[in-house]
Amino acid sequence: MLYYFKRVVSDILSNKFLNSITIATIALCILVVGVFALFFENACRIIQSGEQGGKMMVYLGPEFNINMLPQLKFKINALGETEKIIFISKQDALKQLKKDLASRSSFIDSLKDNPLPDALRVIMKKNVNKLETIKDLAVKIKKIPMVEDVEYGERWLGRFLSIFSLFKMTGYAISSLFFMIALFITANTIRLSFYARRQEVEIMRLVGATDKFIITPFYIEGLLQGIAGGIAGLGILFLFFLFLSSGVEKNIPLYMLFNIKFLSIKYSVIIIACSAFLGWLGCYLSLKQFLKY
Amino acid sequence: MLYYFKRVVSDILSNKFLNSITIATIALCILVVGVFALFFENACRIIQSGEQGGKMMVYLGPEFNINMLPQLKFKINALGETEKIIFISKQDALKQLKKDLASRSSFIDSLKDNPLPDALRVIMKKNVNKLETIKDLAVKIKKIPMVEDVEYGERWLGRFLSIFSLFKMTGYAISSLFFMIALFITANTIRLSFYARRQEVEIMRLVGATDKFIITPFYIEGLLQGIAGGIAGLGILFLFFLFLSSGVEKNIPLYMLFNIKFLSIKYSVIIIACSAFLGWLGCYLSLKQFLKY
Amino acid sequence: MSIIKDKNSIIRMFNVSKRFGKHYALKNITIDIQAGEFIFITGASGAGKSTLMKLLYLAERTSEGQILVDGMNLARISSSRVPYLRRKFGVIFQDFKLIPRKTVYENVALVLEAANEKPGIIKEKVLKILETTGMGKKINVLPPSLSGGEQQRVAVARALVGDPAIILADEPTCSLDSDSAQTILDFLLEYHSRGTTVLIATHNLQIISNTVNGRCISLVEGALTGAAKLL
Amino acid sequence: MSIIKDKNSIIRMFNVSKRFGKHYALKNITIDIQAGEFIFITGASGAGKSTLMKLLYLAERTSEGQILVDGMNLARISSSRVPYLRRKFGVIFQDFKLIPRKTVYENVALVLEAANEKPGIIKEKVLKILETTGMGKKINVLPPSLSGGEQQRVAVARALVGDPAIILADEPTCSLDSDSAQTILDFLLEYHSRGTTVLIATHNLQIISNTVNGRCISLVEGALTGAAKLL
Ligand SMILES: Nc1ncnc2c1ncn2[C@@H]1O[C@H](COP(=O)(O)OP(=O)(O)OP(=O)(O)O)[C@@H](O)[C@H]1O
Ligand SMILES: Nc1ncnc2c1ncn2[C@@H]1O[C@H](COP(=O)(O)OP(=O)(O)OP(=O)(O)O)[C@@H](O)[C@H]1O
Ligand SMILES: [Mg+2]
Ligand SMILES: [Mg+2]
Repeated sequence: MLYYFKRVVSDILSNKFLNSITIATIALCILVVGVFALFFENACRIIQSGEQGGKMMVYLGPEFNINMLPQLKFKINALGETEKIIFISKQDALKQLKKDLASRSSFIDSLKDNPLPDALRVIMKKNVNKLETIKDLAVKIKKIPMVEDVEYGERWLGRFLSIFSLFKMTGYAISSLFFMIALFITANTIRLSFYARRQEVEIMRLVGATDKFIITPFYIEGLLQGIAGGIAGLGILFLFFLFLSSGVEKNIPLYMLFNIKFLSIKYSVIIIACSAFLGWLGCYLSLKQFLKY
Repeated sequence: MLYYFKRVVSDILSNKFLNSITIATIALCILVVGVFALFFENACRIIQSGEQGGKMMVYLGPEFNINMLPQLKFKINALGETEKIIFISKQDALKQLKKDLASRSSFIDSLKDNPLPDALRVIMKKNVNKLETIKDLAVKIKKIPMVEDVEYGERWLGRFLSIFSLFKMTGYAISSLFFMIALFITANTIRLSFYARRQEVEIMRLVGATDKFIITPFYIEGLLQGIAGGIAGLGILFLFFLFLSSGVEKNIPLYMLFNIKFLSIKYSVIIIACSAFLGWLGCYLSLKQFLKY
Repeated sequence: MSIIKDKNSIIRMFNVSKRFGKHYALKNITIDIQAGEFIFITGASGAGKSTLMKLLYLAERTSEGQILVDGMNLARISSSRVPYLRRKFGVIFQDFKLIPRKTVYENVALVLEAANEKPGIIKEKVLKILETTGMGKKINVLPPSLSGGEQQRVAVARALVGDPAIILADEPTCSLDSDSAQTILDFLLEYHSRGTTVLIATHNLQIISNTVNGRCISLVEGALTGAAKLL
Repeated sequence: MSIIKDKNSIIRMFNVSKRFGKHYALKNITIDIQAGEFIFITGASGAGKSTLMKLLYLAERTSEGQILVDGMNLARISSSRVPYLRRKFGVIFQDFKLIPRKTVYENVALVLEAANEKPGIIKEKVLKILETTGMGKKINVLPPSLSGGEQQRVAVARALVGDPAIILADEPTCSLDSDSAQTILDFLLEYHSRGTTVLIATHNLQIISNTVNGRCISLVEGALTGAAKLL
């Protein structure tokens, strides 16, 4: 093994050109996958942060009184993953309505009675973002006595969530497609670099080297190239990210809110591992062609 | 020229392996750019079709009567690019309110007077999607006599449009980045294929061939490879698109609404032209290195 | 003559032909070479000398006929055994076939490394053989920087370093001046005297006439000429 | 001897040295070659014969000294003029330098195409010279499928097809049997009789002794030996 590493080092040194080209290509491929992952992750996060999970309004019947509130809250909490429950008394609701109507609010004063019901605003946890879950919860809440009606913007929410899931699905499809493309491109590049060295391989075979003896250093090289390429690709991605995010923050200070984030360390490690795998698999695919007897 | 084409043909035939690898790489690069362009174009279109340009509600004062409507519409039309103006009488508005409140609507019947104003729903053309333009229009409309108030969801719209423009900006940045990456990868691949042929180039130089004589067929080959790669890339993209869109339409029939579209012919031609340019530029960048004296 | 293994035969070709397209490079060759023989293969340019050697170390496959090398039938050998067959041969290729990006030392050492020789022994053997062929001062040079004759001497060193059972030398001295050529030839004779089978393809008649105990096989357009057939 | 152009000198080297790293491949060479001369360059392996030729067609640049070829000072020639200089030479490279992916015909035709010769004339000349060197039957073969001697004959054909003013032949017959070698040599003599300057690097003393009107330049470790210096 040590011997193979020695050979790999001398190989890399004597084929600097081929190696640097291969590493550069892997780095660029990783960059493509990385840029897309970054873009996609952040887009998802921004869209979701604009939405903050599901929301619903629970309208209460006239039999409700404020003492029942803790019990009611407890019941609702028991039904699903709620983030927050806010009580809006009918008085508050009327005040809000008056404010909303502004100049046209005079008629409110003419009302004998407050026509509005007491209500609860239920905000669900962020991960609750499937239409069905929200619907389920709404149905369950509606069954609680005292609850008169539940409103959760069924149509709008449904549409939003479907678009979002379409977006996500496409994003995943594209990510895997990009990964496949990265693989093909890497394999092609490695194939070309073998092609440039085919004479050398042929000579080794003629002087009695086994396939294993010939192949092993290539695999190790592929792995190392993959790792080097992955690190380089992530490095460029990080520079690109710094550049872009500083630009965004300067020009659109509003969006400091959605602070754009770099890929997490876990993600980065995965990408480098994928990249190493890429180098290895690229070797595997290319070598098959060159070692036909 | 004809002579060069002959040489190009014989070159291509005698270097099938190198050629097919280069074309495959260009095709894959074009595929990356194409997939992203397709994804991005459709995402923009779907987001925008959900939005249909700006919208606003114009509330009219009590002095308005139905006969003034055509004149008012005309005035508003004159102020900006509106798509549609819909009149909502106060009676209609009250009915809608009653419906919305459902079980809690009884108090409405107790009203002596309809407290709601007449209103116009103004829908702007799709291309009007800048916050400033909409704001401008709102201010202008508010100055028309009879108009009491204009509402256009300032905060929400502002936020949406900023996110959207951020999305677009990032999309363009990424597209150009991907194009650059495609260029580098192509150049790398071409460089490797020259490397595999450097001996041949060296021999030609030693027997007295000028640089022009050596280079010209390479450039023509690069162009042809670029075109072939572009066409192949678009072809794969189209297959991918067919596959994906049929899948989407089956599983999420809701989204037939946003029928996903392929790149327009104009766009495709541009991509193939870019691809040809890619092949040419790849040659240019790589040859410089190999023809140093 | 039967195809059954003879105790002393190291190479037996029986009715071997090699066709490239329609052109026969070798026609109906039947030869029996004893272990330890010193053989010259002669013939005009294009007569098939190199092709005959290529068939032996399996760089090319026979079109017709059978070849036995040290008792192994080359037509039946499995591809995983081919490297082991090739290690029996030390080949001086006509076009040298040095790896351009490895130094002279690495090129020669490769043979021993491929055969899993111990590092210490590799170093010793390689340096010794390079010294003998007169390339001891250029061990760290890359082949493209060598003169034609120097490349040929490296090729000789590589062929001999593994102490092969059979040496196939394809024009081993053509790029060398007569002194260097004689050194190489003496060296081959030394191996021969230790029992190595040596085949030399050449058209340098001077070499042949200087070597008394060699047998001569002549090819004319791929066929054996009368003299050799009788053997 | 001065560096000023002599009416009849086609090649003049003045105190030329070539260093690779610290090693001098050529030391202080001063030669004057008249147009139409027939010159042998001899010397042991590694003496600097090939390097001397490489300096002439600018495959390598001199480290010291001046070279004039047909009145042009090679040190001052602009890189765009180099191809035109090289067309004056027909070079038979020691390692042949055939393009492996072009056929024999294409390899030879390349020289004329690079010189913008008319297609009709190219075809005629190429076929004729391949016929003369005995390769007329292999015009559509790729070089790796040729025997060593066949490759060398193609290399000869390519060097001569452009009717160069100077022929540089680096071991032009080393891979050939004596008959083929004599054919090539006669062919070079024919060019010589038409006024072409011919330089042959070789260590085949037989060729030299067979050629009465040749001048011999001997190199020993990069330096001219006494005999040649006197000229
Ligand atoms: N791979 C091949 N494909 C087609 N023809 C071939 C191939 N290898 C050799 N030949 C042909 O077979 C014949 C014999 O070639 P070979 O190399 O054995 O000759 P040789 O005796 O070694 O000649 P030389 O002395 O010139 O090296 C030649 O005519 C050659 O063109
Ligand atoms: N590119 C190079 N880099 C380093 N050294 C070189 C280079 N080219 C030649 N040499 C060295 O210069 C010396 C002369 O080489 P040259 O090729 O001229 O010899 P030669 O006379 O042609 O020998 P041969 O008869 O073996 O071909 C040799 O020692 C060689 O190693
Ligand atoms: Mg041969
Ligand atoms: Mg030489």
